[in-house]
Amino acid sequence: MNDLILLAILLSSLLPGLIIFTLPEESVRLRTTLNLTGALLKLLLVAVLFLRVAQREYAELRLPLLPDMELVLRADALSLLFLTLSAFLWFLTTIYAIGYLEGSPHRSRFFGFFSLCVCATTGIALSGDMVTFIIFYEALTISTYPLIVHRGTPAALSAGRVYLAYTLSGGVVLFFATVWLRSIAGPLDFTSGGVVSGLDPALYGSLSIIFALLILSLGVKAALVPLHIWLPSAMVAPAPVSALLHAVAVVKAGAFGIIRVIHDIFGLDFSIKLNLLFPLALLAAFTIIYGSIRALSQNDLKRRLAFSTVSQVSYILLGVAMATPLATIGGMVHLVHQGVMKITLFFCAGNLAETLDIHKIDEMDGVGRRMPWTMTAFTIGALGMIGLPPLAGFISKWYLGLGSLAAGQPWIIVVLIASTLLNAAYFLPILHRVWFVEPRQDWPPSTLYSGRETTWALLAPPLVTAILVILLGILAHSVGSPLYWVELIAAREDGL
Amino acid sequence: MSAPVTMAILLGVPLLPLLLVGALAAARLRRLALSIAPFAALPGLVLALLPGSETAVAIPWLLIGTHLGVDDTGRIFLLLTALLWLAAGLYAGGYSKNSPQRARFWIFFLLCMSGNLGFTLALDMISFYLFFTLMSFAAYGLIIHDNTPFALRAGKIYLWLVIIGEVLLFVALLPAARMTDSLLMSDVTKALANADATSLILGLLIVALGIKIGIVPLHFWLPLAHPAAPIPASAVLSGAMIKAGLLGLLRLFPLGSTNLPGWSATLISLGLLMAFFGVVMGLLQNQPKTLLAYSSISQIGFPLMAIGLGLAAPQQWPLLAPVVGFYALHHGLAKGALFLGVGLTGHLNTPTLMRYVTLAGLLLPALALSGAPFTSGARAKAALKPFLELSPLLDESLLTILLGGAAVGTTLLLGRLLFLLWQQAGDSETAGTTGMWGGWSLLLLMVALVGIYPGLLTPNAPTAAGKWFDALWPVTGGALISLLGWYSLRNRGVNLRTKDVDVLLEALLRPLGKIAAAVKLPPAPRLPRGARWQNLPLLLLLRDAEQQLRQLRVAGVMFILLLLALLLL
Amino acid sequence: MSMALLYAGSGIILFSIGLHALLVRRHLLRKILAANIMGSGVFMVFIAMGARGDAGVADPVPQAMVLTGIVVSLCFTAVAIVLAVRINHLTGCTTLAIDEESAID
Amino acid sequence: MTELIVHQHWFLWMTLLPLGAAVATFLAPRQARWIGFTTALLLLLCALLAIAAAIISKAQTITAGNWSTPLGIELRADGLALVMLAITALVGFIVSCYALSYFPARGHHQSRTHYFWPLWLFLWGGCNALFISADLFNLYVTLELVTLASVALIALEGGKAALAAALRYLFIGLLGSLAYLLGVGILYATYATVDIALLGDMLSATRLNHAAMSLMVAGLVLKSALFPLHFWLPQAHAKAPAPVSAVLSALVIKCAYVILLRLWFEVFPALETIAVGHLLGLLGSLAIIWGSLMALRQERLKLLIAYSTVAQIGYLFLVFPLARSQTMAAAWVAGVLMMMAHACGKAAMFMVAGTIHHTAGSDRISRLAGAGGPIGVLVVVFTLAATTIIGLPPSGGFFAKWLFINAALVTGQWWYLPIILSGTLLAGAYIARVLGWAFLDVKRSSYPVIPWVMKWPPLVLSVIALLFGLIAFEPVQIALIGAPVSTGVLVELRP
Repeated sequence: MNDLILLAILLSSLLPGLIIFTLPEESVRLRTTLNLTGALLKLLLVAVLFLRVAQREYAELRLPLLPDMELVLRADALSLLFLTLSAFLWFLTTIYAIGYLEGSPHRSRFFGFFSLCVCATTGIALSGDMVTFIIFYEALTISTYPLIVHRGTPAALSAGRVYLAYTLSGGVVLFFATVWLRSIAGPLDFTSGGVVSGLDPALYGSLSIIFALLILSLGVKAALVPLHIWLPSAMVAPAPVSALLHAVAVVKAGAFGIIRVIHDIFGLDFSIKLNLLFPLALLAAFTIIYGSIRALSQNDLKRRLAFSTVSQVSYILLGVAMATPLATIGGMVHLVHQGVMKITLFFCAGNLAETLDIHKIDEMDGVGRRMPWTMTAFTIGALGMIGLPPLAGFISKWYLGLGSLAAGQPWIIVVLIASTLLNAAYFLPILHRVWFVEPRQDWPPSTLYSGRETTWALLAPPLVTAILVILLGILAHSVGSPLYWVELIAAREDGL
Repeated sequence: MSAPVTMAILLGVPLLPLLLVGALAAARLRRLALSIAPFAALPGLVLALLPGSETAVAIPWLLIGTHLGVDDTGRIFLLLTALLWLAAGLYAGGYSKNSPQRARFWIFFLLCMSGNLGFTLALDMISFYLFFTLMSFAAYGLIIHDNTPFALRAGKIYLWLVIIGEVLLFVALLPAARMTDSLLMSDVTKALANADATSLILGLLIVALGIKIGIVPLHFWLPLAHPAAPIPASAVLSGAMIKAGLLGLLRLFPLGSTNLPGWSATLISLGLLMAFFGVVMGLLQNQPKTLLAYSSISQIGFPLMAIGLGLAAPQQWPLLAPVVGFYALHHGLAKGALFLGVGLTGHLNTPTLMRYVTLAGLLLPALALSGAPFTSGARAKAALKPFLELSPLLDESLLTILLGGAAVGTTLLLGRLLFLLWQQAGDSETAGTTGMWGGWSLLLLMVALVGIYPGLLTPNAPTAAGKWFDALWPVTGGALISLLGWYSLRNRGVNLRTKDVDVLLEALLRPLGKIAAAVKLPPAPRLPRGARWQNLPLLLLLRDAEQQLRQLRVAGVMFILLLLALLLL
Repeated sequence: MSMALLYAGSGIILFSIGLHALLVRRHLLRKILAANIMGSGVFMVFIAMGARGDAGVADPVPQAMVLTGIVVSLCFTAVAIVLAVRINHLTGCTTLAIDEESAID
Repeated sequence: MTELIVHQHWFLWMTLLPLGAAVATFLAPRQARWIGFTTALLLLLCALLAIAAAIISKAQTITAGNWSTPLGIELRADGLALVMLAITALVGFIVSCYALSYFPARGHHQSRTHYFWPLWLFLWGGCNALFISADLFNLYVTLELVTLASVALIALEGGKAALAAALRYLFIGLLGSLAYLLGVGILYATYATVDIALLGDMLSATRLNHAAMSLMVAGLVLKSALFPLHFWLPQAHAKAPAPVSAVLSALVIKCAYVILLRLWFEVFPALETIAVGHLLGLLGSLAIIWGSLMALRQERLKLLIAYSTVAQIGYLFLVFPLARSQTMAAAWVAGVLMMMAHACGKAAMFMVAGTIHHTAGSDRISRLAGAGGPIGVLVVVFTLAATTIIGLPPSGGFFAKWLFINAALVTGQWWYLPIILSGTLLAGAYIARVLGWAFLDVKRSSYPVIPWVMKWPPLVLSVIALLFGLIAFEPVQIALIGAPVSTGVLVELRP
């Protein structure tokens, strides 16, 4: 009965979204209240669920869809990892978005779809079988589109078109692969150890094909090269969108799906037996390097960040593909860490754009003096991305490194090194500009009464996430930290 | 001491500077923070001087499980580091009074300090790596603080070397951590003693830490960075941070547990190379601070050699370790004093008492470095001598001579330094503030003390004074030559020009950069614009076909065809 | 029985004739007539069905059906004529040509 | 209470009520609007009760005018009939609400209002009668009723194009139904009955039966506008007034298709129809691709939607090749799901198009540019409805496609997979075109305010269309009552 909490979590962002659609543009206060209550409520519910699952007490909810097909909502450790991340970051991003879009048109539309996106993301986190996963996965695709084209400029529209073209094609392939798998293997509930291992060896061939199809289709959202094209072009979206959706929701949905497929559908051992994982590792490695190299040559800040996302998300896949407990820990924990770090960076980029109308990197000279706090947050995020201790990124990298040694694949360390160097090469110059280069023109002084660099709504979220980046690293081993949580998962799944 | 207290103290040492950084960031607290900042290193000093030999504490919730503590090796480095940062802090308090980017300077200064102090306390690899990183990156801010093109170039080169060092250290630590499931460095050294990956790990470590230490040919950032940085910064850079690299070696090398003749030979030869290379290059410099940087390279060669000896004779290491520590202490203090002194040479051409005080103040550390009798330098050398016979590389007598030669070189070098300072005194900045004097005199005092009572600060320091004329001849020899040189060159300004590895490297890298710039990545493929879809030829074709289909009789034909098909099937 | 077949056969023929005319003739009135001829063809087939079973007693069901069918086709004819007249009023021409040539978009 | 529910023949009322109301509205045109609306409301109620009755007891049959079969008229409400009645009631109710303000009480289009209600109720009654009639001749008559009503409704607009479209539709209808009737005749010649159940039992695979089947199938294919015989549909649906196009696309097409479904699964299972199935499958595949491509290049919203209907009909015809022994249920259910989902979605889309035409004066897609403010909700409706057309979860279209693909995999007819998938992508493309315009940010002259009945009822329908997959369980269960298929719905492929 109390498993209705799963439904409640979904509704906590669905209902506000639907109501907001009907609100007139002017009713700012009501809309803001709705947003924040929804976000807070969700945070609360997730916290409750978190505690329950921490005591090995899973919640599950099944609704019949068709004869012998069900909608399964389930909360296990892995889903909680993603759920907590998105719920928390949604809260921050909502605050940020309220500040960011102040006085811009179509806000009801924006926040409506924004809430729908989050609902879809939570749904993805909570989905307990492949059908449910696809339902929410596609829902996310659709509800993201309006946010990408929100500005309504031709550029935005063509970006939206590219986005739809890629994600819909991916979705179709995913759909097909799933039906195929379903018709081979029966119900596709996410069960650790997988559901296909018992099948007749005659099917292994088609199973491998299905695996490839699943990975590729999910790889569209996870921005695996060469399926990543949509991500950089989607950067025309307003900053909060880029922040939440392209640092957390969408790309993570892909990565999360891949984790689910490998761990809970095919099962780690089975995937190893069919040696399906090595190609994925190679692809992920290539993506890591390629994304970083492309990022080097971008002058548009958000595009550079986007390419950095391309490369960083593949850390998760790399970790999962190495299939050793340590590496898996590294990958899964990066799911959280990368999200927090990248959202910080996007928040800061948004602040620059919103406050000083800075979009290009070569306009950033000496901006550290005008917006010290924002830029401090940015610096922390960037250093975290490079993977310096004690920041979050280091923890992931450390475990990935250990995992690669455990897996007996030292070449992955070379990839890590290369990406670290490249990360440094595209982040440090920005930091140098920001802090040490004399500003070209003096910035318009703060228009705020308090003389603060920008409004609290814009300033607080990046600061919070930046602090979180530090804490995630420093307190990595304390109870309830993502690392701790992920170690639980790994211990449970792989009999660590 | 009870554990919580110990933890508080151990954490407090690196934490205090960080807190001050925070305070600096907040406009309200800035004034207060600035007034405290110079003394930020005091807790470290206190901790170093506290009685009670071994204090260590495990902090599981921090990072992936942290161990901080003070052991015999750590203590002496902590002492040195704290002293230098305190002196430099005092000095900087006066030095940076009217510089534009004052807050920024202090932020990086404090960050670097925190890193450096913490580094000496770290007992597990993660925190070790953490403080190493903090120190290295913060130093960048100090190096390019003046924003001159020279500083920027130095900073760039430094930063790249730092990143490479970081990465290599990371790669070295990974397998180490994998071999021993503990993160404690003491365990790692044990494991390293007999592991198949040992030589790989040691190689990586030598490169990674060698960059800090300035092992030739990785040294080339030192002569760029030290002059570029503001004086107090360069004092700690070459006084304390170089020693951090040394400490790294001491912590991670399997010293005293196994016999690695190969690595021993490598280190000894590297040490010797550095000793002479530093001297030769130094002699060719016109900038006092550059010269001092090279002298650091040459000086650090000796402790490196000592470590090499230790690798050859594990059983002797317990005796040798204090020597290395003492060497580091001695050189750190002396070099720090010299650097700070450089900032006060304005007084050399003021015809007052100050002139002679300054001169004396410069002479004392100079003599100490060149190992004149009754100075810390002489004690250090004397302490090292008995171990020379352990060397697997060259035999003792040869080594002794070589060391003597190096000592002569050092004396020469310092002679030239004084000459340069005297020469350039005119155009160097004028009177220092009390803060600057305070910092400097603190260091001078320490240099003197360590020379006279070596055991005062460090209980188990080598006390062997050695025969005084052993120490005397190189100094006098060097002094004489340099006097001659000075006399012969006194009335024409010598202008020497040198190139170092950096120039070579840049020459090598330039074409690479060109290639990288030349490589054009393919643009992302674009999809056809929706507006144009309805004009795709295929669709136009379909449009006409559709028109045909809409003729009633065509449709009728279709219907009949369908009917026939159905009938025939 | 052969009689029935004859009816049925001629019914089919009528159907085909009607079909041909419906498709080929342009004039609306002809089309309508053609439709009616088709209908009659079908009805003839039904009538032929009626001649089943034992001697002389016709099966009533087909006749009922034909009656219904005739009513239906009557309605259709009426509506069709109304539409045709309206079209003629509006366009002055008696074919569907205008519509066929008009572009789809 | 339950007694009452069970023993009332609600579905009978559902045919009589609208016919009666049609007459009433015709006689009292002034009261047409509220009479029509009340009837719609009552019909919705009846549908719910009928379903309730069916859930309690199984399928029920009655004979009207107490003649016994074969002479009497037998009415039977099996699962398929019930769900079709229900979906018709739902769509019909929404359309009626919409029509209330689309055809205003007064104004110079008053006559249209007066004619709309009788015709529409007539049509509705015809549909309901068709769904529940259990013999082939009855099906013919009801089909003709429906066709006649739709012809008149198409002509309602009064323009020459509309009249031409109507007349053309009439001819097509006649051709189709006569072919069908001929087939019925042939069957009757052999078996002296037209009762579906009886025929299904007696029928054997003879040339003659095959000929009859061919005639009937051909006629129905023509009426349900399968490619290449879809030529009449776009004009007819685009020229008609919005509520009418909604009804035509959502329901009228389905009437012919339902008959086809009954023939295929209940009358002709004995025949060797694999080849015919393949032919229909081929035409269906062509329809999917052709319709989608044509939709892709339309400039007018209504035409775009009409062509998308052509494509969707293609999916419906995939049922016939895919329904093999073990995938019988899968294909059948897929077809039924597709019908219901498409009914909801398409009706909503046409109403949106109508509203835009109504308020913006033209239904050019470019008119959507910068559709914020008053018509923002229209865009939302359109999007939601589009999900089922594209086949995105959780719409009914999604699960229908799921079942199709499943059946195709199990029966090894893999060549339908690329068709279905590319159809999905093309649908996504033409929907995206519309949305692209809608999100384009331009300063536009503001729309006149849209009456709420033109906004919210379509929204309800589109939401149902979107969520149909989630609520599909019950409808499918009901549809399976007395269904001619007995296998499991989701089939598994075993080597």
